[in-house]
Amino acid sequence: MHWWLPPKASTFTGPIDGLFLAILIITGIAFVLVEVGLIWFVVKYRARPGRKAFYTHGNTRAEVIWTTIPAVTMVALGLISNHYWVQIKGRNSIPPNAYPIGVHAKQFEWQVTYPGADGKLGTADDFTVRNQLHVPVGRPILVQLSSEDVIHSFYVPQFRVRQDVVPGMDIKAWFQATVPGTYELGCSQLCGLGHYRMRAQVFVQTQEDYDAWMKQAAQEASQ
Amino acid sequence: METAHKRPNYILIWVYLAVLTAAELALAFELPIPRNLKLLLLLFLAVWKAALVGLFFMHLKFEKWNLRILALVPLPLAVIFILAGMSEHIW
Amino acid sequence: MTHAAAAVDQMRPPFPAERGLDVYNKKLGMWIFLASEVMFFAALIGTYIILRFGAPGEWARPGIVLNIKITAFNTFLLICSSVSMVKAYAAIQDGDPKKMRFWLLMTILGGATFVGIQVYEYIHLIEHGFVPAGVREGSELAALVANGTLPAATMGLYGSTFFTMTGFHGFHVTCGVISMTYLYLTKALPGKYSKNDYGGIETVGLYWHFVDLVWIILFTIVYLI
Amino acid sequence: MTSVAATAHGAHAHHDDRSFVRKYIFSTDHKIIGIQFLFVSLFFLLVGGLLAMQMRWQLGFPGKPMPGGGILPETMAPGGVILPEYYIQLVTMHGTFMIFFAIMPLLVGVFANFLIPLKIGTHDMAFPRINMWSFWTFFIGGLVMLSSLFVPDGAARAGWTMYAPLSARHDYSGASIGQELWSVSIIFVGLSSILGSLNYITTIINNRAPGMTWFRMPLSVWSLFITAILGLLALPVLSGAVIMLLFDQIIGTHFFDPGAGGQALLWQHLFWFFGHPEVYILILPAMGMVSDIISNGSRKPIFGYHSMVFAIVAIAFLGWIVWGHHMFVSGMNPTLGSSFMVSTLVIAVPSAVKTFNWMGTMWRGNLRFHVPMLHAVAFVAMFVIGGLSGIFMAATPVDMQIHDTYFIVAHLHYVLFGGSLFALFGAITYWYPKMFGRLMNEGWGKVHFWLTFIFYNCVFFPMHITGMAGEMRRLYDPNQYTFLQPLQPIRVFISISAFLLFATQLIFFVNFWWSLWKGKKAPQNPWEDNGLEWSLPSPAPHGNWERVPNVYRGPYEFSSPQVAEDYLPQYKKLPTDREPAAASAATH
Repeated sequence: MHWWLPPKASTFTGPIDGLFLAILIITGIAFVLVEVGLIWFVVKYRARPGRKAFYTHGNTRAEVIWTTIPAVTMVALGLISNHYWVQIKGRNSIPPNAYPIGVHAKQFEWQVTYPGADGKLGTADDFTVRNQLHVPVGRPILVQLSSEDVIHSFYVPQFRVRQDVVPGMDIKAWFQATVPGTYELGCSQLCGLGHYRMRAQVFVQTQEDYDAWMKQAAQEASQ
Repeated sequence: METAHKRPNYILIWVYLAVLTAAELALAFELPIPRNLKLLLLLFLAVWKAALVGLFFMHLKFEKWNLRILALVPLPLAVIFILAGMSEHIW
Repeated sequence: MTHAAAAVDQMRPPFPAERGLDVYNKKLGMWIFLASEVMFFAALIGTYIILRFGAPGEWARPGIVLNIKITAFNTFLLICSSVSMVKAYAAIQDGDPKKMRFWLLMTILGGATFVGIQVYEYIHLIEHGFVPAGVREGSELAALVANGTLPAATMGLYGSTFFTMTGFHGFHVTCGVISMTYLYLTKALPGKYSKNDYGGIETVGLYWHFVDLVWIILFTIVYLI
Repeated sequence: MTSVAATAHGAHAHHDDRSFVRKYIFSTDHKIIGIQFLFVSLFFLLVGGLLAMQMRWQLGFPGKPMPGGGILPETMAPGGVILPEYYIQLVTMHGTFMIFFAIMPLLVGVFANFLIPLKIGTHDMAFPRINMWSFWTFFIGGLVMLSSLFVPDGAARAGWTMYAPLSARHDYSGASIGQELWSVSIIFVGLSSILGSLNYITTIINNRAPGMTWFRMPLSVWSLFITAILGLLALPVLSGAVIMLLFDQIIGTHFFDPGAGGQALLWQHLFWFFGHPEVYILILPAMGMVSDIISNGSRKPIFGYHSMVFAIVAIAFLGWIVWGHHMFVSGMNPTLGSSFMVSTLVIAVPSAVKTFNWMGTMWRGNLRFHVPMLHAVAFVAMFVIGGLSGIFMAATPVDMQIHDTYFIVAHLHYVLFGGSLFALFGAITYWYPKMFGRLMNEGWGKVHFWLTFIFYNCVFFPMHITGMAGEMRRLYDPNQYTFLQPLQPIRVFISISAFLLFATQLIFFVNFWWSLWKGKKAPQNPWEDNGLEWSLPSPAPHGNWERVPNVYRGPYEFSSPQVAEDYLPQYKKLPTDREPAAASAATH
């Protein structure tokens, strides 16, 4: 059982986990400040007979301070987040050399289309495998998402990548896996009664392993 | 003059609206102008007509500013929504 | 006294306003209700604009499916009924209930005719094969879709948005006609409105002009563009 | 034209000769309508809780027969074992009941109705009959929603957000009548809210007592006023959207059907354009009532009254331009995502201002820990957690990881349960004497508070952890995923805590009913508060005042040096006070 974000297995984990930690520290400070303050006040200023509370309607300077500090923090946080957001999801974020894989979602399975030997989707040597996503390690992967019926969501926790798959839209997402291994791809958008079992295996392989697998899988698919 | 024009001349505004409607029809079906310009002009005429109804028939021109604000509050919200929805298709 | 100030005095009802905005409750309530109506129509019209903007292909050119002439007449009719409504309001402000009854009756007739024509138009459209789901198979319009006069890809959206928007507008007109008839029978005929009490006329008038205003927008964006 | 005020004046005189039906069922009295809302929405709160318990059973003990589940029909839980299709109905209906039929009517239906006329000093709402319709349309909507649980193919099952096209097409969701009943019911709720809001806004603008200027209004009234504006403008959008959804479901239109050019994302835009203001509808009244209670419990004026008001207004305004933060990973235009992120983060500022002002109110106070005060302080403590966890989701890259996981479930329950519901328990206890003339039991109130506080945190705090680990929402059986299997002990812990939390709520319900008949008789002003409502006997009579009191000062004059006792009611005239100007002075 782990108490933190899932293990890191893509290039997104660096900025996203870093940002998560930064926000945790900022909110942690605010949290401790408020909760300790509350407990302190609750103990210190509890009612005692014969005492009257301090009569005040506020303090402008204090209010200006505690308006400004959160405002500045939030704007800074927004700018930093946006920097990474543009790198991850921005309009031009997809690396030009990304390796394309088609993922077609339908109730309740993932159909993964591989580009075959020529490395291009939409050609004759494409082949499709159900519920298995194989990707080469250390190479940007472009996932071209499409949906047959309802909205699904492409989510691999270890890659920190999530993108809804919307029918009627061609959505592109990308990621770059860094650690070979087996992971799980889940649907994270309620898509019907089989939503809970709409999962696929993700295999991150070295380029050689991937090539070997693809040769074999293409053969199996053509039979 | 001050007392004679106590209220707007409603018949005049009626004529005004009728003329604008005729202009819209002519613009939409008779004038050979580019489609985008036509669209813009038609929207402009529609807003103009709507403004006439709001200002004179609904007396917004003669109400206090706070009631006018009440009447206008939803419009920017609607515009924000429509623009955001349209932006889905231009990125 | 300036022109505007005089007009303001004219608009202020002689009967007591409640505290606050200096507008009596009914009228303020109607304005607030109209604000929510604006948002309702914003949802419907916004949907139409967004769907049409992002539609997969061209939209049907105006005038092929819909009968512009009869609708232009209907638009004119609604504008007329707006004028007659405001005339009724002016009449009762001047303390002339007889004239007010006449103009109110004209408004009701105008509104009812509008609804009648719209119902006729709907029947006509449905007979020709234009339905909320798009174009009915085997109908007159289906032939036009087949020969390319009408774009197949967007007819479904056209039907959906057209019937929803104009249908809800028609529903509002119907509600307006019903409430005006109610006021006519229970208040105007028994002579309950006077120079000192015309809140009902002003309030229902506001609603009526709003419905007219919505139609002005709808007519342009649905029938002309 | 006779004004409503004048009618109420004459009618209520000394004894009340309305028939039982006019008095308690088709009543136009704002207090009775508030109480009707209270009973009905507490019932729906219980229903929503029961649905949640079934979900927790499935998550804690998947595949085991649920105790007492044998009474459920085969289509839901054969032999007491919950089916996947029933589970997603539970998810959907829990959300729907809690949001539309419990929290929203409890905050707005109950307290806007009950408090606004009492706190601003008027005899009733501006439109009492419309107010009655507001309750009855809500009631019909509730009945329709409840009945949808019992139709043959089951209730709606696309999540409370009803994302199209799952919700729009029966062949995708597997339910037809249930989905349609959901839409019909929500249209009724929308109508009810619009009618209510219209009434609240008019009443507050026009019917305030002499001397009750805008900046002498209690924060509860301010927040209810702003909430009413949000409701007035947001609910019609929902109604419009749901009408289109209903048309897609029954007459074959194509608004949200991508196959015919419709747009699935359009539904989300429409829904969240309503839905985000709705989120503030669900928390602003709670904030307002908590402000009242904290000031009373601290025996101190509220700290920074004006900035509290501006914070409410700012939150409401910003609430309209942040809806896209529910859609960061939905395939929405990413540039739009950037702007929504910034506006969302900015909302943290007014929220922080409110939190610090509540703390400032308690600072150097003379804190009385009556039950409402306990709940109010807990509200601040829990709202902070919910607010801070929102910042994680607001940052778009982090949202990639935690969107649609239990992290968001934890976040929204911290705000809705830790926030709104704690405030509601406090507020119900606080104004109970003015509603029913009796006090709720103090000792049991405290027991209920502490147990709720503990179990509530046991239920929802661990959800942050499972959410971080990637546990998706609305999964019937998370153990399908190997990486979620090690989290099963946490889920068991959450489930057991949830059962205890539910059991604890029964204490509240018993206390509520028991006190109706057996509670201690309430004095006129049991909490020694300043509001106008405490100038009335408990319970407040029909028509409220014979003559509306004059207002001489703001609502939070506690511990004022002007008087010996530590509170100074708004209606109390001191020798130095001048009479407020007569009737319509407010605008001239």
